[in-house]
Amino acid sequence: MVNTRVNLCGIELENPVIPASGTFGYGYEFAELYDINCLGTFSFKGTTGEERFGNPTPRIAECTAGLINSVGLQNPGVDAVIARELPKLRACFKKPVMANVSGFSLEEYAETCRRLDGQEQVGWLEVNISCPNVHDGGMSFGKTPQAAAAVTAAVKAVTTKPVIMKLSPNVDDIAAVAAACEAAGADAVSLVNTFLGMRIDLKTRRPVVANRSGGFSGSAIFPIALRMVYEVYEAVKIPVIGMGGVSSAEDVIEMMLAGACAVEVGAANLVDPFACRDIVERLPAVMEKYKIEDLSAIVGQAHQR
Amino acid sequence: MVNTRVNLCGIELENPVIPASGTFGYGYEFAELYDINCLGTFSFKGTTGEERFGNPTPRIAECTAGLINSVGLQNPGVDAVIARELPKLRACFKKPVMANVSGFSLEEYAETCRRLDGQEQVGWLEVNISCPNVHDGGMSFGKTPQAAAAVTAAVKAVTTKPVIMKLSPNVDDIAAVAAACEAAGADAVSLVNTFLGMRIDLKTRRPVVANRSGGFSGSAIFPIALRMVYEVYEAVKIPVIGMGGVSSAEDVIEMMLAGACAVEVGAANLVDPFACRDIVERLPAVMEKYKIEDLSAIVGQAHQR
Amino acid sequence: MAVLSKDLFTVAKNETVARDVWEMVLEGPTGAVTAPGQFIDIRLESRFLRRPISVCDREEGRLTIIYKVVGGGTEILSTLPAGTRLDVLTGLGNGFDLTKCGDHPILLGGGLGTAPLYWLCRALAARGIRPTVAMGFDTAASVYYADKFPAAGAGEVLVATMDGTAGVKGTVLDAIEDLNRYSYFYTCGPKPMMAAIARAAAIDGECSLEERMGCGFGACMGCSVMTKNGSRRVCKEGPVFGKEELVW
Amino acid sequence: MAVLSKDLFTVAKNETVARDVWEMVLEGPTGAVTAPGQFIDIRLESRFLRRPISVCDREEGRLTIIYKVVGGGTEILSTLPAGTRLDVLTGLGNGFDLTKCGDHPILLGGGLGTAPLYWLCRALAARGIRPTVAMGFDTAASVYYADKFPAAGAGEVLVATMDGTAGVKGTVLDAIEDLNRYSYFYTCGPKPMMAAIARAAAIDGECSLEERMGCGFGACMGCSVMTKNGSRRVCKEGPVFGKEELVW
Ligand SMILES: Cc1cc2nc3c(=O)[nH]c(=O)nc-3n(C[C@H](O)[C@H](O)[C@H](O)COP(=O)(O)OP(=O)(O)OC[C@H]3O[C@@H](n4cnc5c(N)ncnc54)[C@H](O)[C@@H]3O)c2cc1C
Ligand SMILES: Cc1cc2nc3c(=O)[nH]c(=O)nc-3n(C[C@H](O)[C@H](O)[C@H](O)COP(=O)(O)OP(=O)(O)OC[C@H]3O[C@@H](n4cnc5c(N)ncnc54)[C@H](O)[C@@H]3O)c2cc1C
Ligand SMILES: Cc1cc2nc3c(=O)[nH]c(=O)nc-3n(C[C@H](O)[C@H](O)[C@H](O)COP(=O)(O)O)c2cc1C
Ligand SMILES: Cc1cc2nc3c(=O)[nH]c(=O)nc-3n(C[C@H](O)[C@H](O)[C@H](O)COP(=O)(O)O)c2cc1C
Ligand code: FES
Ligand code: FES
Repeated sequence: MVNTRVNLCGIELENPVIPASGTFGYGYEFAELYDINCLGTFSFKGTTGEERFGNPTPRIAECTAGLINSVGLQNPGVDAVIARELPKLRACFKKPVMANVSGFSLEEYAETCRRLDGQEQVGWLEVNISCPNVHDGGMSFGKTPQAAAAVTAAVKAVTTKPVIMKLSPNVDDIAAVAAACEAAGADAVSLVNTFLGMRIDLKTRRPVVANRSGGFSGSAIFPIALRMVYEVYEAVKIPVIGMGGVSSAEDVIEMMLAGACAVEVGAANLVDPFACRDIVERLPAVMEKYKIEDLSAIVGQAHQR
Repeated sequence: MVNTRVNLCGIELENPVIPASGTFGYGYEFAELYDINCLGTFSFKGTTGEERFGNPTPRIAECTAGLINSVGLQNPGVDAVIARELPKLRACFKKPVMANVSGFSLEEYAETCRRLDGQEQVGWLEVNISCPNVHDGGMSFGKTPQAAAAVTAAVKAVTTKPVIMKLSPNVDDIAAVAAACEAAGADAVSLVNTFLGMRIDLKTRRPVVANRSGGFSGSAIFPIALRMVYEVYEAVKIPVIGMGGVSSAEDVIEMMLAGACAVEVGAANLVDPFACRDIVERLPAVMEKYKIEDLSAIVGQAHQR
Repeated sequence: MAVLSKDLFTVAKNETVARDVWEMVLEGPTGAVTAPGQFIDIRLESRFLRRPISVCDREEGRLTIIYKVVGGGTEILSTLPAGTRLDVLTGLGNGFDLTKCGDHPILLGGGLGTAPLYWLCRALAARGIRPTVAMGFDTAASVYYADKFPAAGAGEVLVATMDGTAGVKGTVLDAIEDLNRYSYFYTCGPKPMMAAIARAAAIDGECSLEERMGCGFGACMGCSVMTKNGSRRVCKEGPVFGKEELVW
Repeated sequence: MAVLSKDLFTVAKNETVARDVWEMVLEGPTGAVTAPGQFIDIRLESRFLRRPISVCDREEGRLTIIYKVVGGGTEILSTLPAGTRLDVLTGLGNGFDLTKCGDHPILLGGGLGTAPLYWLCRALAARGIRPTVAMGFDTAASVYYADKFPAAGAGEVLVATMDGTAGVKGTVLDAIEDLNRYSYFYTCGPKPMMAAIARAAAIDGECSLEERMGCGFGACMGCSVMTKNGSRRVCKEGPVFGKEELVW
């Protein structure tokens, strides 16, 4: 029997597979399809202080091996999430959940995190400083090590639960941003969020998404995300959660060899609602094929000479 | 009859299709397969002052919708290029060619450009400040606006032919780098070079390419490259050459709508040696389908409101 | 509420029925397909996202869809021979509300929007209602299914074409005398058409919307529309919305 | 010099011949395939890069290849039924030099490296030469074609397996008495095997190399090896190199 268990900031996960924020709602809709307790955990939709409708439609553009989204952090706001979404989630998911948080000011980040920190089911706070869809701020927090550190410190000051800083790939040096988060007290980092991308409609000769550009993700970005995970793993001592284009058990293992101690899956859920369940189910067989007995033992193995 | 002609820094191209540097050798090998005079022009293999063997093998890793290469600027050096390669090229290609140049110091860039500038068949100098494969320097020139401007100025000081600065996508703000090149006298910019990427072999648990990471390109990167072309077009007045994942006549048009006045094609040549010829042949039909009479009239049209 | 199902379907038929318009019959499990107006989401090997297409007709074990070739995905779809296996999500979206139809409803379709009205017509007929069906197209070559609606239970079939080459010249609204003579309307078609209908209508009715979709089953918020009651997902709370909810 | 050709081939046969090893016959234009030791490059719809495979045998209009399922691409290849059309580049690389063989050459194959030696054996036989063929495998279940070489003109066929389940126990070198008894060697197989042969050989010979390829036809410099005469592309100047050129 292979061992798929991993430890994420002191909480044990049955397996490292985590549906990524924005592609799994608040979980309960997937619970109609299968028992989502088979997952390691999941990261719920990015939550802000106030309700947001998000960007105008069209918000989606297809790409080779991926898609662009410009949803723009649509969510009901933290109060409604606590009042309406978490109770529904609790009914179908018995494990600690990852609370994904976004904001437009340090105060908003801190306040939203503080409120979610009080929720028993929240196991970790995943702080998104990288959403490229919000023109008035969200992105800029992930652009420089200084800004990333400021958000980290603001959130750490008001929370007791492990804080995972979610990094943007749209930077020169993601390892420097990760190191700044670690120095400011982050318990882990997760990467990558989406790449800024664009498609243009040849018929209308205008950008496909109303917001012109959006966040690009899906299998296409896997090699870039993997390289970033590899770099960040060398730059920090805290756990690294890898994501970006993961769509199979093999991809999960590749991310872990690069240094990820757990792996999130985004766009693949949109194409196949059963994607994460199927990855969890296939993981043991793929581990056997590659002679892996204990998943957590392979984290970062590709760095050995 | 549609008009596929475009003008690149005062030289007219029969069409905007340009095989990208590193994927078309010095042209003559493709000339065995078809008459390469059907191309707008092509950019020859990145040339340095001295001969280079490049990186150890394996140098290639496959990815979803793309590949990673870590060739590392293998080339015979500028003297041998002038003595051996250009005469062979001249025998099969009657148009001005784009000379792609790399270097490890300002002096090397300047000297290599100066020598190639003296070659009659060279129409443009494309100065690669973005090759991610060379650990001791090449890349860093493309990382900051200051360094990019320094290379531009050094090259412009010794050349009479149009200078095209080739930009790296592995930066925060590619538009700022482009603007710095323009301010330093660049006649055009071309973008993007490859993204730093990685693959790990599950059997050996080590990176697939010997150099660990390499340059990722192919259809997968198209949406990111397109967005960068769109941004750079807004930031500069000089011509922009677009590339990154282009593999069809439709992709060429999409790049031009984003702001490219000519379009390079890289990885697609490796998968199909006839890719560029086929794009050139299909271009008029696709223009008709989308009611485009004059290609150069659509450059940047996606920016109109 | 609909619960989606993911299954392999087999193409049983794939034939052109009008210019650039194809009719495909898919065989597979149809248990999740419960109401006219629902849609399915088809995966194609060479495309990342699925393609949403309305159910045009349903029998036990068989679904009919009508689609227009507009881009790469539908182009590929049109080349698939009988026997091809396709990965399809079914049971997506909420369909039309048949209970509100009154005694003489009208179904108004524009272009491909006529497709889901076919099963709706049959379903109403099964309840003893014979709706009027008005369908609008660009030109005669685009018309499909006009001859099939009478057998599906339509009391009357009206056709309009923009260029007058078939039926009345003009829009679907030009084909009918007075929208408000009917008890209720059901419409699916281009947004401007549906907006004109909603504005002209004193009667109640419902509209089926279209939006670019990421997932098609409620997970991504890609397809949100702002309604009078707040934000709604076209794929999950829609694609059919009551006239009174929509902001045009 | 070889000039490549890009053509559609049809799978005529695709059958397993040993554990994880498949024989495929492809029908199509073979004009560009001029010498044993050349390879072809197969495009698969779901993979970006082509897959290079040596020509195992050639007749007018037919190519035979032998491949092992080692990853996703060869896995897909093994599922293709007869009748499948494949986009294939042929005429790649320079083959073995038959003129140097002398009167009693030896062909040494390791695992899949035995495949290109089959056509080489036939071609030598056509010139009246009956080579000795020595082939090494892991285990008996991996052995293929041992019984086919005599009819292809081999004077003698020697088999070695690492576990001794077929033929001599050990490597291909253990299967032969004295390499230097032969006039010339031709080898294809894993690098350590070829290195051992090159070191053991006082006689001349040639080796067929393998390298990860970007293009397969000389455009990308992905497959360079450093030889005693400078850098060479495995796909263009190779895959066959003279023993004296190589650095092990
Ligand atoms: C609920 C719903 C029901 C539909 N029912 C039908 C139907 O019954 N018959 C029919 O012909 N068409 C229908 N459509 C439209 C159909 O989905 C598109 O025509 C189709 O996806 C185009 O794919 P393509 O690859 O050919 O075009 P491309 O333009 O190449 O597609 C690129 C991307 O844009 C999306 N897209 C393009 N056009 C549309 C559109 N109009 N609506 C939504 N997404 C689009 C595609 O799904 C894909 O993700 C429906 C759409 C929705 C949302
Ligand atoms: C000149 C030449 C001739 C060959 N002849 C044969 C033959 O006759 N029979 C046979 O079974 N195999 C042969 N190979 C090896 C064969 O190309 C690989 O086994 C095959 O490409 C693996 O593909 P995959 O998708 O199954 O594996 P994956 O590991 O999924 O492939 C990933 C990538 O690595 C490349 N790759 C993987 N292994 C190799 C390898 N050993 N050599 C080169 N590239 C590799 C693939 O082409 C692909 O680009 C030859 C290789 C070369 C270079
Ligand atoms: C439709 C969509 C919505 C997303 N919303 C969020 C979000 O609210 N918060 C967040 O941190 N990331 C969000 N992301 C980013 C993903 O969580 C993930 O970081 C990214 O998509 C890369 O992974 P992938 O390639 O597996 O999709 C979203 C992604 C998609 C596709
Ligand atoms: C094998 C290979 C070698 C390359 N060598 C060079 C080079 O020498 N100089 C250069 O400027 N770019 C080089 N490039 C980058 C390409 O010219 C191009 O910028 C990049 O691949 C993006 O385009 P694509 O997606 O069409 O491949 C190389 C790319 C590949 C794939
Ligand atoms: S398309 Fe994803 S929520 Fe509707
Ligand atoms: S594989 Fe491209 S040069 Fe050999």
